[in-house]
This record gives sequence, structure tokens and C-alpha cells, in this order.
Amino acid sequence: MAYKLVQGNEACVEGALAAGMRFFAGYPITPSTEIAEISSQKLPQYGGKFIQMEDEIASMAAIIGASLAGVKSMTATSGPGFSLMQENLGYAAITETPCVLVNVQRGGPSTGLPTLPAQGDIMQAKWGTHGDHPTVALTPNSVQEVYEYTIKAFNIAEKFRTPVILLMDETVGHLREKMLIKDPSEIEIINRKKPTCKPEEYIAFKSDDSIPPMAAFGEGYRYHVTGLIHDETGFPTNNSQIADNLIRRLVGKVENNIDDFSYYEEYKLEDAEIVILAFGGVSRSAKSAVDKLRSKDLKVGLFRPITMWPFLEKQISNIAQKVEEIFVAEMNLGQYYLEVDRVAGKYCRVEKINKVNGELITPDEIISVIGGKYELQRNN
Amino acid sequence: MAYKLVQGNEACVEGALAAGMRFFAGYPITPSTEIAEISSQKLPQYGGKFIQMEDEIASMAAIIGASLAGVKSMTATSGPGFSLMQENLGYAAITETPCVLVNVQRGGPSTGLPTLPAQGDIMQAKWGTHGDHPTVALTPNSVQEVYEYTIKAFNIAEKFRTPVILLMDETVGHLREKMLIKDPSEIEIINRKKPTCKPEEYIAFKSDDSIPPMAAFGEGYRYHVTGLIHDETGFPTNNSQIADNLIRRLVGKVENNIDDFSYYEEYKLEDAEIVILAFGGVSRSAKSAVDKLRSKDLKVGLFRPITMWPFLEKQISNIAQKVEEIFVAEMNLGQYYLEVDRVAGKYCRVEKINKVNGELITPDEIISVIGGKYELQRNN
Amino acid sequence: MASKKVLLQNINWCKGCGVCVGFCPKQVLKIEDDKCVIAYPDKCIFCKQCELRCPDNAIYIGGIDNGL
Amino acid sequence: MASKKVLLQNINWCKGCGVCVGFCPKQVLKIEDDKCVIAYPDKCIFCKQCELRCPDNAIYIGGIDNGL
Amino acid sequence: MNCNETTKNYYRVDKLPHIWCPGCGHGTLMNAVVRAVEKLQLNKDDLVIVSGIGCSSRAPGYLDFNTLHTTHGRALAFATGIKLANPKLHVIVITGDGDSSAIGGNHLIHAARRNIDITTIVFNNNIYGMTGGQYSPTTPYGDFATTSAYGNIDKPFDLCSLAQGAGSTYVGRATAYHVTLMQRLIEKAIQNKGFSFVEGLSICPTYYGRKNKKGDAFEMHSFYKNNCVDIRVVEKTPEKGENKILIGEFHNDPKPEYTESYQVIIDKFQGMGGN
Amino acid sequence: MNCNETTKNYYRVDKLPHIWCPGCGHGTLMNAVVRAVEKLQLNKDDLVIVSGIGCSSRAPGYLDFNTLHTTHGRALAFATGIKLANPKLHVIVITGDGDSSAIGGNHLIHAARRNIDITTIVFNNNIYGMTGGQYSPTTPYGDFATTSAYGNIDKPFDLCSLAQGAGSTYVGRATAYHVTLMQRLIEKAIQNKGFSFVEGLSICPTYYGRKNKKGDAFEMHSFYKNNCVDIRVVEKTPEKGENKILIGEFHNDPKPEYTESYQVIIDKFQGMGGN
Amino acid sequence: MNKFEIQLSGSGGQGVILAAIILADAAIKQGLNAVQTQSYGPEARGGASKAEVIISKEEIYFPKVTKANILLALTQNSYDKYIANLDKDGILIVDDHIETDGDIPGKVYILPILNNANKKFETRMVANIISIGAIYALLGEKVINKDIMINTIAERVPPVTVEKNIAAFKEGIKLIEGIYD
Amino acid sequence: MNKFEIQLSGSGGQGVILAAIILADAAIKQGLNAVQTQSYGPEARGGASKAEVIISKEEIYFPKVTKANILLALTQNSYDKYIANLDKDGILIVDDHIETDGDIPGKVYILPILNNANKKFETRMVANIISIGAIYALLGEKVINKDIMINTIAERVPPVTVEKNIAAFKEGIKLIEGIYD
Ligand SMILES: Cc1ncc(C[n+]2csc(CCOP(=O)(O)OP(=O)(O)O)c2C)c(N)n1
Ligand SMILES: Cc1ncc(C[n+]2csc(CCOP(=O)(O)OP(=O)(O)O)c2C)c(N)n1
Ligand code: SF4
Ligand code: SF4
Ligand code: SF4
Ligand code: SF4
Ligand code: SF4
Ligand code: SF4
Ligand SMILES: [Mg+2]
Ligand SMILES: [Mg+2]
Repeated sequence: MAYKLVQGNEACVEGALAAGMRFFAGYPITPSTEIAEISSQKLPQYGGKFIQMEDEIASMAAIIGASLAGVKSMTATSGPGFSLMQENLGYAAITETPCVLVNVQRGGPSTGLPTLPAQGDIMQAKWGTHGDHPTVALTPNSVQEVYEYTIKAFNIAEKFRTPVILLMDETVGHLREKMLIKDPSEIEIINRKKPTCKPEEYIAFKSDDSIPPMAAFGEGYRYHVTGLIHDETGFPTNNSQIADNLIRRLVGKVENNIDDFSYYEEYKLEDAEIVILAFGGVSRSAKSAVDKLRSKDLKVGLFRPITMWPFLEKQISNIAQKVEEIFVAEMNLGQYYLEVDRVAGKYCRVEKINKVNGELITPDEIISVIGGKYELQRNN
Repeated sequence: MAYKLVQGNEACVEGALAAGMRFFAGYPITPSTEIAEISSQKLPQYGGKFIQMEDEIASMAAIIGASLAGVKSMTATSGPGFSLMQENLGYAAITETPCVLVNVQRGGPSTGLPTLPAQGDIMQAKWGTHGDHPTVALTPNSVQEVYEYTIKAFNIAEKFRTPVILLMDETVGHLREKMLIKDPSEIEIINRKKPTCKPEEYIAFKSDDSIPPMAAFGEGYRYHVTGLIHDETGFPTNNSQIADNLIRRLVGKVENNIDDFSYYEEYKLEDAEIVILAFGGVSRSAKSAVDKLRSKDLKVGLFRPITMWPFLEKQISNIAQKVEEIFVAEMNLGQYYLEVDRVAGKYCRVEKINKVNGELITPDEIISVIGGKYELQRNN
Repeated sequence: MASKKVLLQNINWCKGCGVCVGFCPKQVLKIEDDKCVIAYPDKCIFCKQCELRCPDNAIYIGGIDNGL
Repeated sequence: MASKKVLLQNINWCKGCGVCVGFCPKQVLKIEDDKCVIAYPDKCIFCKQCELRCPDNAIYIGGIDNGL
Repeated sequence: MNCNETTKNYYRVDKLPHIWCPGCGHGTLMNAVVRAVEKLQLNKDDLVIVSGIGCSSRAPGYLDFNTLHTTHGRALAFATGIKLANPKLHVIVITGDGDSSAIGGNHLIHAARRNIDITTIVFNNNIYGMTGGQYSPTTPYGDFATTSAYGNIDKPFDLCSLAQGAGSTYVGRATAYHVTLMQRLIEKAIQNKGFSFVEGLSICPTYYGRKNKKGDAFEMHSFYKNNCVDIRVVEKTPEKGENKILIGEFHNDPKPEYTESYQVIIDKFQGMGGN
Repeated sequence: MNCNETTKNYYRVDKLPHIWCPGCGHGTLMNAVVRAVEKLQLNKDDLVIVSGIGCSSRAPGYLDFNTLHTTHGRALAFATGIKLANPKLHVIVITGDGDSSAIGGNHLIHAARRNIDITTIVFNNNIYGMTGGQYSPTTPYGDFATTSAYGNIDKPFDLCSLAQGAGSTYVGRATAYHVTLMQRLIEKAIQNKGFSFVEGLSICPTYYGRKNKKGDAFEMHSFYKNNCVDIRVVEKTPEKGENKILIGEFHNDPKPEYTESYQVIIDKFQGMGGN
Repeated sequence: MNKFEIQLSGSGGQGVILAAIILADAAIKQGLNAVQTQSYGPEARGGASKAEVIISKEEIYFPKVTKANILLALTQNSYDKYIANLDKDGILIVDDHIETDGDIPGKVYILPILNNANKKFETRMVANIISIGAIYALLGEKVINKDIMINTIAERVPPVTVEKNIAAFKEGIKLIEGIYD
Repeated sequence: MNKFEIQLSGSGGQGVILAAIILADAAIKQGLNAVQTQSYGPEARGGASKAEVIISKEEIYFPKVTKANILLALTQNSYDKYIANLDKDGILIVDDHIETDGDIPGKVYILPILNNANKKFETRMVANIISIGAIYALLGEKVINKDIMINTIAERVPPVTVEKNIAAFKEGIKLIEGIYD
């Protein structure tokens, strides 16, 4: 198969279709709009459906509805829309409805810098909805990865019955570069577990392995779904023991299974004394910076989390125990830094490299911070 | 003045009226509804206005509009509504519009446990809206404090031209206990700084001390307000230098002035070796627990942040350097813990005590964790 | 094949709202201790007004051919 | 007091959309290099159609008594 | 279980009694829904009931279908996703006046505009029951509620006009008293292939009734009995409609349905360019 | 500055030229707003222009009043806060079809229902211009947009009917071509003490025009010129309305205004129980 | 005793919340500390309703009743649900239609509260105030002054019912005293 | 040279984005790496529009042009805005109506792109493809094969305009070669 020139947002749709997405509900917003547009064009060709809803709240609601009816579903948005989707994102989490939400980040807060890249919604992706809830968020850094990780996002959503956030940024969403569309036979597709019992035996939210099998509406398993705290049968309760079990199971099924989807890249980390931690668009600059800093004889490496949430605590803690300093480079004022500092700060220094002006952090900017500090140090 | 039996939610309205609130827009939601109801009854008596909007998005929008027209404004909600208000909360931040948003927390995620207490929106209060932005959040733990800190919330909002979140929980909101309504002469009231220059000289978002003076619509200063990144005159720009300045000024005016509103309580901390960090409803249990643990000869103290955001890094870091362990007790799965661990974890152990079942953490539960660990330790 | 109709209640579901009492054309029913009571079963003409209007499905007409 | 009317342009604001050209009853205007050009000023009857319809306020009738 | 056959067949009887207050009109209206479904002999597996949040929105939990209790105001947006994903399903939305027309007003007008095949049934009690009696967008002018202690100055929506104006192809209204009419309207609404809207005037003795001195449940029912008149009557004799609440079938004008229009596109383009 | 007096007096001329595309109808409609304000001799300090997000919603930035560019769809909710806080201000909302009737549809119907004294002017170009040409709730059935490559299957709103149905007490429609009518309608809308709604049919040559082969700006203007007819004409001669777009004043029926009703309450209760 | 934890329970419409508020309010007027809480929401609708008051000379931190020194139950339902909360030295007050278990710790007062409300006052609406009378009598004059109690009741009940409610309060006292008589 | 950073600029409607896409696409077909980016949004509407391509044998990390090896400017506006981005050894291609500064580093090609588009093709719509021809000629056959270029153009322009655009491409080549002639 040959490479094609593809835009990040287009790759997202290709990945989604390959993963089995057959429903998309959305509301246009820069810089995610192409995802809706291309979905609207392609879905009917795959027998799937697109709908432009009246707003983002409705879009998120519609994909949950479609998923409950058995169809793999996705929506895409950016900052303002992401904020509006938060309430129903929590609903997807508590009702354990698989779905994928793409956020192509732009400059914020508020309307902010609609056409320019940012990574200002990293913490929002984890904490944007009220109450304790599970979060899975992935951050690809190339067009090829957008394709691959959109597929993985669907797989995680289906396997763990949870919403998955694909956290892109404008840099990656609007980037065009080469991409290889895989043959369907090469793609691993995971579908939600369906009940095999008789309908009268189906206990919709009971689970031994923490992820209950899921019947679609219309398949003969008539059950109840609610955003209230509910018991195993799906009905509301204020029972404190059940409430406790539910929340801990929901969060646990993601946190405890993180090894299943711990995606990251390590670049020249083996002997690194200094580590740049970066993701998404910025990680591309970081990789250039690593090479250039290495050429200055600084032992620099890159750790790039692709799984942003849950936090790759184990991996980052391990690295921290081996290195002198970690620089967290991100297009915000230091969001992911906080978790890195919490986990790594007990073992090594943790520093921030931040930019919030609508421009991608450049390799030179990273080099000047790290080079500046360490070359100086060496010269002293 | 005599004490009165007052409910927490009622105290919030009393405080707001004392602070000068003359506009409330809201949408009912348990357990915050009394704030709207009492506001609707009292505001006309003060020449102020109440409106029940069509939803929470509109409520947040309306209070920003009213504030721009020069009137001190407030809204109140709980989890689901708080999620819906996030987009416009960011708008208030970027447009530097003073206003107060009360979140009386209940169990989440989603509809969750509407009538039961929780502290699950602690991180959301800081990160719920997209993009980097300033956050001020206060958490009272008694009816009297609800009154006092509602007043302070307005003062901070006005002084720093920023939205302020009053982060209550159901325990405090629905609690009735004694309260002293102060004489107006005893209450410090801060009003927004107004421009004194001629209209043609007014540069709406220019500031030397980081907080620009604010003219109300209708006062002859015709200026432009936008949620886009804007220059000092208030007009949109994509200029990277200006964008950078704006975001850093917005965040900085709050972060750098935290000493102005660092509220907290220290209880038996002087000689403490073990510290319970708790806030809101839970801090009342924690205080009981401190007394009882002291009676078991454990040197336990309480640190209670009232200013939740910005994080009281200085104070908590200082404590961490003096003690053995900090227990962060909260009605969630460990949210504030993360920041405490980040800052304190470099100096002492940090542990969590969590509960998410709709019940207030009891003194006994705290005692059993701490007592269990340390009495055992002592016995070995 | 003639059915023997009978007025039945699910007293656990009855909330004593009195709607059935109000609409019963024959004053068969009354409220006692917050529950509907079939005071004069003999007067019942099985018009089903009570069944139709009870918000709690707590009163209904049964009978042999109803499988009851 | 008779005013001397004159057809004026703000060429920096003109985007060359051609709306004025289309609506000018006297073919006074044309588009050249993406801008409106007053090709035949003498034919102008000061009907103000161009001013009324220009989306960019880039063409208008001025004159002495207009303070210009 | 000790109840009639309909209840036994269509209710989750182990969840009864429901949480509603004594005399709440929602129970009676819920029964009308069930009887309509029974009458049409719909397969229970093919029926989805979707609601938002509110007293009214608790209905699905008691009904033995595929049931979905969503977020406040969003039932129709969820329902739209369900219906598009599987157009074979019958989708009924049960909602409240607040749920459908306050926070959910936009979803209502857009679902109506699209004419998507969803039957929306509003239990309109003119108040927010669940949160304890605040005025809603259907609370009459001047009435009292916990947030309108001085009398409501908001003008109420006529929900049926709103739905019809937005594009609903079937529209009708009945009351908790006119429960047989309610049932008939719901039957026809379900049969309409397109967006259908049925308003059921409910009663909330606990809040709306108490705040406005409307008496007990029986008196509130009696008010509807005495103050409603069918649209057909008024069409013939307009005087009879004066100061009355209109009930009956207001609008029945089928138009192309959304999922069917979509299917036409799929039939035409499936496989082209795709896999 | 090189421009006419009206522009000089009411525009922020240093912000011109505006960001709109060549020929965009929004510029012409914005001029109609300005001329109406000039005609009514409103004090610039007392006028607030509020918008949401969209090409249309960029208008306030160019106008020399108190101006507020809010979040997408929410202009009317912000405006409601402003008007209630200071009823002396004239509040005009400039919005787009997407802004006012897609994401903002609920705020529109509720502001209309309350009859709060706000003048809402929609620049309706039947498309989402700002985001690059997706269909909107007013895109005609069958038309093309970047998200309706196979022809739009959504039915469009008639925004004037929607606003009127929801309670708007003044309603009218003109076009970017009928700019003088537009000005007159806006004047009357501002003068109406209550919620007023004026729809201005705009043109978007860049997206709607191009996608639907409607020609250049002049041709799009000409379409309106040839296909619109005033409601008064149609009222007299209904045939003349066939297949035409209706323009003119549709509704003018003043009712109690919201902030005035509120003032009545304050006048009655201020000081009682309070301070 | 420096601290009283009181739990009042009954069905939705019986006004136990108002009763709790009156007790707390009176305690505060007396110069004591008091906190009052209750259960909210759907479970409170129809089913058992619960209100709590803690009265103490000292500052009250944890605002919920851990073990009730006094438990009032006006319905079987609420008795069943809350009896486990009674302190082993606590006092139970139940309406006389309720079937109690044999092995209740502490003192038990079985009083004709609903009956007397119906018979003597012709309204079940005063059962809560009769209950307050009983609780007051058990706490004793030393805890809260009788006039303060009466004034607080007068302030908190609908104006037209003040007299009736004060009589009900006294009836409650008598019910306790009667036992001692 | 292993890596070319190319910046194409002009006004909104001139199709510089399509030009950049064609260049990137052809490079990929050639087996090279390429990334293409552009500026979006309101500033792209009306004002100066900019598209970027980086072509490289190696993997491309940072996707933005730092210093352009080749800068194309079709309008005065875009020239003024982007000239600073030109590498000191870079090549500038400008339309001949643009006034350039005296002290431009590197090579400058002042070409009658718009003029020839208008005159020879009777549409300004081919200016972008003429530009591609010029860039192609400057990069040289070794970087991207001519047939690949032509095929890519044929794929990416509207079907009815393929021939005209291929001719425009060749015209661009000639403009460069002409200079050398
Ligand atoms: C986002 C959000 N806002 C507010 C609420 C609180 N709330 C729950 S139900 C309700 C009103 C319900 O009114 P209605 O739909 O008329 O139903 P009713 O209870 O009257 O039957 C409100 C405001 C919520 N759950 N979620
Ligand atoms: C919450 C949110 N969703 C989406 C957007 C993206 N957006 C900006 S403008 C717009 C549509 C504008 O359409 P319309 O109101 O018709 O204005 P026009 O540009 O056509 O004049 C959209 C979807 C946004 N800014 N915020
Ligand atoms: S109508 Fe039903 S619930 Fe009401 S009293 Fe009669 S049987 Fe009981
Ligand atoms: S069936 Fe008719 S007569 Fe018999 S109890 Fe019911 S309402 Fe009365
Ligand atoms: S209408 Fe205005 S912008 Fe358009 S060409 Fe004429 S002068 Fe220029
Ligand atoms: S004023 Fe009339 S005649 Fe003169 S240029 Fe303008 S449109 Fe033409
Ligand atoms: S509060 Fe009103 S609507 Fe809700 S259950 Fe009670 S009576 Fe019904
Ligand atoms: S995109 Fe359309 S609506 Fe927006 S400025 Fe251009 S022509 Fe106007
Ligand atoms: Mg209601
Ligand atoms: Mg539009």
C-alpha cells in the first residue's frame, strides 16, 4: 500500500471508519471542522450516518444514544465545544457507554485564538466534568498516529465501556503529511462484549471482571440506563455501599487496566541525563531538539506520553529515578507539568517550558532553555 | 447583634446582599436551589433583580452581562449546572468581568447523587473550562463562614476583575446553625476600580498594576469586549506577543496576588507531627478527629485551606517541611491530594482519606486511619 | 362464561391521594389512615373510573376471566 | 447654498466585490485589479445606489455642504 | 403481583410504587402511555423510552421497555442518536415542562424541525416539581412558585404552538383528567412517521397546587374536567373556546421523515468511494 | 477619515475595512443598523450592541457603541443580563442564523417569550460562514454545504415565525438588497418596548453562493430583488406571494415588557424586609 | 450532659423538619450551639423523613448525629429505618401505633401523639409540635427555657395556628409528665 | 540539500494552499517526506494567505518553516509580511508587480506570474500552478520527477481545468528557464 498525503483531521475520520464508526454527530468548530465535514461525506458511503446537531451538548448526547443503540460513534470539537460536552461526557462515563470524543485543541480560554494551536485542555480532559469519573485520553503527534490512535481510541472505548478522548492540537489536526492506510486485515478491532445470557438473566451493570457486557437497545435485553448512581441492575439508589462500589469500579476499570493501553515513545532515553517530556505537536519540536542537543554533547532524551490519561505514573516515576532533570514542554502554562512534578519531583528536578501565544514551541526554544542551562553549567 | 439560626444557602444570599449583589440569574438545582429561591424573594426588597434563566449557560451569561452593566452579580448551581457554566466561566475570566459563581457540590458524576454531599468538583473548579485561565475558589465550612466568604468572594472578584467560585458542599449548604449578621459598617466592601480618565483616553484593558479599571456600559466609555484574545484596547488580535501578555497577565493577577486572599485555618499545628488537611464539610469532622487523636497522645493538627485555588503552595510546603505525614481527607477519590502530594510530597509522606458514597467522612473514619497507623506504629 | 368481577387493591401501592374516591360515582371508596378503603364493595358498578384515574395502579377490577 | 456633489472613494476599504458596479444605473464604475474604479465620473447622477449598497463603506457622495 | 394485566405486562412492577407524591398526575399520564402502547401492540423490545431529569422524567424507570434516563433537557438529543442509529426502534420521549421547554427548548425545536420519527410526550405540571416548585416556562403569568413569590412575570409558552411552529408534524394536547383522549393522541402520535408532540397537562398537588391554592388532586383534576374544551368543538363554535384550555388533536400533517430521507442518501451512495 | 459622515460618526473607522469577504451582505446590513440608529438619534453611550460568534457576530467590533462579542449562541442571554441590570440602555443583538437559531435557539425563544426589551437582528446567510460553509438551520432543503454534500435533508426554520410563535412582539424581515426597508424595520423594532426580531437575509458569496452556484454578490442581491414581495402586497393579492420570499413587517403587537414588569415588583417591595 | 443528639423521624408531611428547626432555633436563642440537618430529595418524598438536631454547650464540628440521645419516630417506617441509630443510653419516643421491638436499650416513651393531635386538635398537623413538647420535657427546663420554646414556636408556625401549636406543645409536655404522674 | 523549506504566500483566493498541497503530494509520491501547513481563519480571509511545505529525505519533526529556502509572494501584502522569513541563502520568487526591497539576501526571481496567467490563460486562477512550475524548476528534476508533478496536478485540480493547469505548470518552468536562457 502506498503512502498518501493526508491531513490530520482526515486521518482521524479514516481511522474512525476503519475502527467501525458508523455514526457521527457534531457541530462545526475550528480547527476540528474537517472531521465533521469529511465524516458527513464518507459515512453514507459506508452505510453510516452523520448528523449536524444544534450544538455540542446535543452532539455528545446523540453519540451516546447511538452507541446505546449498538453503533460505534464519535464526535469532534475544540475548546468551547469541549467545555459544553463535559456534562454528557460524565454521563457516558457513569452509564459506561463507549464513544470517542475528539478535541482538536486551539488557543483558549473562551473563544481565544480559534485558528492557532494550543494544548490548554490537557487538565480539562481529565477534570472537566463534575464528580469523580474515569478518563482515557490519547494524544497522537503525526498524521499516521492520528489514524492509528483513533482506531485504538475506539478499541479502548469498546473494551472498557468508557468514553475515550482523542486529544489533538491544531498543529496535528491541520498538518498534512504522508499516511499509510492499512488493510482491514491488519487492523485489530475490538468490539464491546455482548451478553450471552437469556434476557431475564441479564444484569446490565453487573460484572465480575469490572466491565459488564453490553446489550444494544432493540436486542431483546430490556434494561434501564440512568445518570444517577445505580445498582447492578441499572436502577437508581442512594445506598452508600452501592454508590461507593460503582464509582470505584468505574474509575478502577480504567486506572487498573492502564497497562492495556499505556502508549508512549522513548527516544534516546537509555543514557539520558536530561529528559524532555512532550506530546502532540510539541513533541515533534522536542525530537528535533533532542538531536540537536545531543550534537552539543548533552545527554538528552525524549519521553512522549501518547496515553495522557490515566497518567503514566509508573513509566515516568522510573525515568525520574534515573535522570537529573525533566523538562515538560507544552503549549500551555504548565498543566501536565503538575502531574509530572508530583510523580517525578520526588526523584529529580522538574522544569517547565511553556508557550501560550498561539505558536508551536520551536526546537530552538527548547534548545535555548536546556542548552542555556546545561552548557552554562558545564562551563562553570 | 444576636445570633440567628440560618441555613448555609441562606447565609450565602445574606452575604451576597451585604456585599452588594443586586443581580442574580440562576436555574434551580439541588442542593443549591435555596440560594436562587431566597435571592428571588430578597432581591426586589433591595432594589435588585432576580431572573430564572432557561438554563445554566444562560444564567452564567446573564450575570456577566449584568456585571458589565455595572451591577454585582451572582449565580448558584451544582455539578451538572457547573459543567454547563464552564464555557462562560472562561469568558468571564478572559473579559475580566467580576462575578461570583456558587457551586454547592453533590455526588457525581452526571446526575449522580443529587441530594447527598460530595467534594467531587474540586479539580473541575480549577480546570473545568478550556484553555489557561485564572481561578479563585473559596470553601467555607460553617454557616457563618458561608456568609463571610461570600462577601470576600465578591470583594476578590471586584478587586481583581475575575470570576470567583464559592465551592460549597451539600453538608454546608443545607446545614442550619447560628450566624451573626454583621452591621454594614463592620463589613469591608471592595468595589471595582472605575476609570477616572476621559472616555477618549480610556484603554479598556491596559493596566500598569495588572488590573485595569472597569467602566460600566452606559457610563460614557464606549469600549469593546470580546472572548477572543485581544489587545489592550479590547480588540481581537492574533499577535503572539500580545496573546502571551494577555494570558500571563490574567493568570498572573490572581497567582501573584494570592497573599491578598490566602485564607486558611490552622488548628493545633504548632507541635503537630501529623497533619490532617481537610476543607468544607469534612474539615468539621477533621477537627473533631484532631481533638480525639490528641487525647490519644498523637500530635495531630489540622490545616484547612479556605482558599482552594490558587493553591496555597507556600503554606503547605512550609508545613510539609515540619511534619511527618499529611492526610488529605476529602469526599472524592483524591483530587486535592494531587496538588498536596506534588508540593508536600517532596518533604513528607502524603496519604489520602477518601469517601465517595454520598456520606460525610466521619471523625471516626479519620481517627481509624490515623489512629490505626500511628498507634500501631507506637506499639511496635 | 359470565365473569365474576371484583374490585381489587394493591394497598402497598396506594398513597391515599383520594382521586379514586372523588371520581367514584357510587361512593364505594373512602380514605382511612392515608389509604383508600373499599367501604361499600356492594355498591360498586365496576365502571373502572377508579382504575382509570388512580395514579398508582393501586385499584382495579379483576375477575375470574381476568385470570385472577 | 447649492452644493457641489462629488463621488468619493476609500480605495483602501474597497474589496472589489462589484456590487456598486452592478447597481450603478449609469455605468459609472468598473472593477480593475480587484478594486472599484470610477471610470466615468461625469456620468454620475449622484443617485447614491453605490453608497447605499457598498458593504464596505468604500464609495460615497461627498460635497461642499457635506463638510468635505 | 397484585395489579391489573396491563400493569403486569408493561410495568417493572418490582419498582412500584413510584416515587411520585400522592395524587401526582404523572402516574395517570404514564398509564395513558402504557395503554397506547398496549393498544398498538408494539413489541416491547423495539420500544425505547427516553427521558431527561425531573419527576416526569422518572417514568421510564417504571416501564418494561428499553429505557434511558438522561441528563436534564437532553432527552431528545439522545433520542435522535438512538433513532438514527437504529430507525427500526420506536422512540418515545417522556419529559417535563422544564425538561423539554426550559433547558431543553432548543432540542425540542430542532428535533421538530428535522421531523425525525420520535414521539415526545410532555407531562406539563406548570412547575419544576423535582427541585421543589420553581416556576417553569409554562407557569401562567401571575402564578406563584418558590422563585416567583411576587407572582410570575414571565409569559408562558404554549408548548403545542411552539412544537408546531418548529415543524412537528403531529401535535395534540390532553390532560391527566382526559386520560382516554390522552391515550388516543399518543396512539396516533406513535403512528405518525415523523416528529410528534403530545402535551399532557399534569397536576402537581405538592407544589403548583399548594402554592396556588388549587386544592387537592381531585380538585385539580376537576379543574381540567371543567375548563377544557376540544378543538373540534371550538372550530365549530368558537365561543365555546373562550377562557378555556384547548385540548384534542391540533395538527396532523405528515412530511418526509428524517431517517427515511437519510436512507435515500445511503441507498444512493453506499459503497461509492467507501469500502 | 475618507468616508461618509454616518460612517465617521458611528463606526470605529480605524478598525475598517472589516474582515468580511468581498461582497458579503453583512456589511450592507450593518449599515442599515447604523442608519436606523442615526435616524432615531440614539445616544451612542446608551446603546449596547451584543453579538455571539460568527462572521455576522463580528459586527459590534466595528461600531462605536458599547459593544460585546460574547460566546457562540449566547448573545441574548448576555443581553438579558445587561438589560435587566440597566433598563435604561438600548440593547441590540446582532447575530447569525447559526448563532441565533442553532446553538442559540433556546435563548431566542426564551427572550422572545419574556418580551424583554431587546432588538434582535439576524444576518441570515443560510450557512455557517465563519467555520467555512456548513449547513445551518436555515439552509434550504436540498441545498449544498460542506456538511451536506448530498443535499441538505434538514428542513429550515422560518426564523420570523419561530420568533413570533415564541412571543416576540415585533417581527419583520428584509434583505441585504432591501436595505432601506431593513433600516425602517430596525427603527420600529428599536422603538418597540419589548422583544423585537428583525431578520435580514444576507448573502455569503464565498460559501453559500459558491456551493449553490448562486453567482457573485451582485447576482445574489439581484435574486432577492426579484424574488421578494412585501407582506402587505400579499395580504391584498395572495397570488403575488406564490414561491416568493415574504418581507416587510409581520407582527407588531406590544405587550407588557419584562423589565417594566419587574420594576413594578421592586416599586412595591423595595425596603420591605430588606435593608 | 453537654451535648444532645436528637433525631426526629416520620413521614413526608408530618413536619419533623420544622420541629427540628424549632428545637435548634430555641437552643440558639438560649445561647447554646445547635446544628440542624435533614435528609433531602426523592427518598424524603413519600417515604421516611428524617431531621436531626445537635444541641451543645461547646462548638459543634461534625454536624450529623452519630448515635441519637433522643430518637422520635412517628411512623412504623421511620421507626424501622432509624431505630438502629439510637444510643444505648438513649431515649426513644414513639407514637403509640408503632410496634416496637422488645430489646430497645435505654428509655422508651410510647405516646399517643397522632391520636391526641387528631382528637384534641382535630388536625394531624400538630403532631410535630406535640413531639417538641415531649422532647422539651425530657431535656428539661435547664437546657432550654420554656418561654424561649414557646416564642420560637410562635415565630415559626403559620400565624393563624400559633395558639393551637402552643397548646400542642403543652400537650406534649403533659404526655411526658403524665407518665411520671 | 536534503531539506527544502518552502513558503508560498498571496491573497486569499490565489490558491497558494492548493499549490503547497500539490508540492507536498508530489514529494510523497516521489518517496520523500513532506509536511504541509497553512495559516487559517479570519486572517486568511481577505488578507495575506500563507502555505508551507517542507520536503526532506529524512523524517520531518518540527513541521513549520523556520527559514524559507524558497519564498513565493504573489502580492505586495504577502511579500511585506513574509519576506523576513526568507533564509539568507534562500530564493525569493515574486510577481513582477511587487516592489521589493534592495537588500534581499540570496537569489531573487521577479516573474510575470499574474500577468502571464491573465494573458496567456485568461484566468488568474492558474497563477498558483505557474508558481509551482517555477518552484519545480528551481528544485530541479532530481528532487521531484516532472511526470509525478504533472500527475499530481492533474489529480488535484478540477477535471475540466487539467490541461490548462498543466500548460500553466510548464509556463512556470519556462519563466525560470527563460531567465537562464
Ligand atoms: C443541568 C441540570 N440543571 C438543573 C437540574 C435540576 N433539575 C432537575 S429536574 C429539574 C426541573 C424539572 O422540571 P420538569 O421537567 O417540569 O419536571 P417535573 O419535576 O415538574 O415533572 C431541574 C431544574 C439538573 N438535574 N441538571
Ligand atoms: C461553542 C462553539 N461552537 C462552535 C463554534 C464555532 N463557530 C463559530 S461561528 C459558527 C457559526 C456561525 O454561523 P452564523 O451564526 O450563521 O454566522 P455567519 O458566520 O454565517 O455570519 C460556529 C459553528 C464556536 N465558536 N463556539
Ligand atoms: S387513587 Fe389510587 S393511590 Fe389514590 S387513593 Fe385511590 S387507590 Fe389510593
Ligand atoms: S369501579 Fe367505579 S363504582 Fe366501582 S369503585 Fe371504582 S369507580 Fe367506584
Ligand atoms: S461595492 Fe464597495 S467594496 Fe464593492 S467594489 Fe464597490 S466600492 Fe468596492
Ligand atoms: S451615485 Fe449613482 S450614478 Fe453615481 S456612481 Fe453611484 S450608483 Fe452610479
Ligand atoms: S413534586 Fe409534583 S410533579 Fe413531583 S411527584 Fe410530587 S406532585 Fe408529582
Ligand atoms: S464567509 Fe460568507 S458570511 Fe463570512 S465574511 Fe465571507 S461572505 Fe461573509
Ligand atoms: Mg414540571
Ligand atoms: Mg450564517
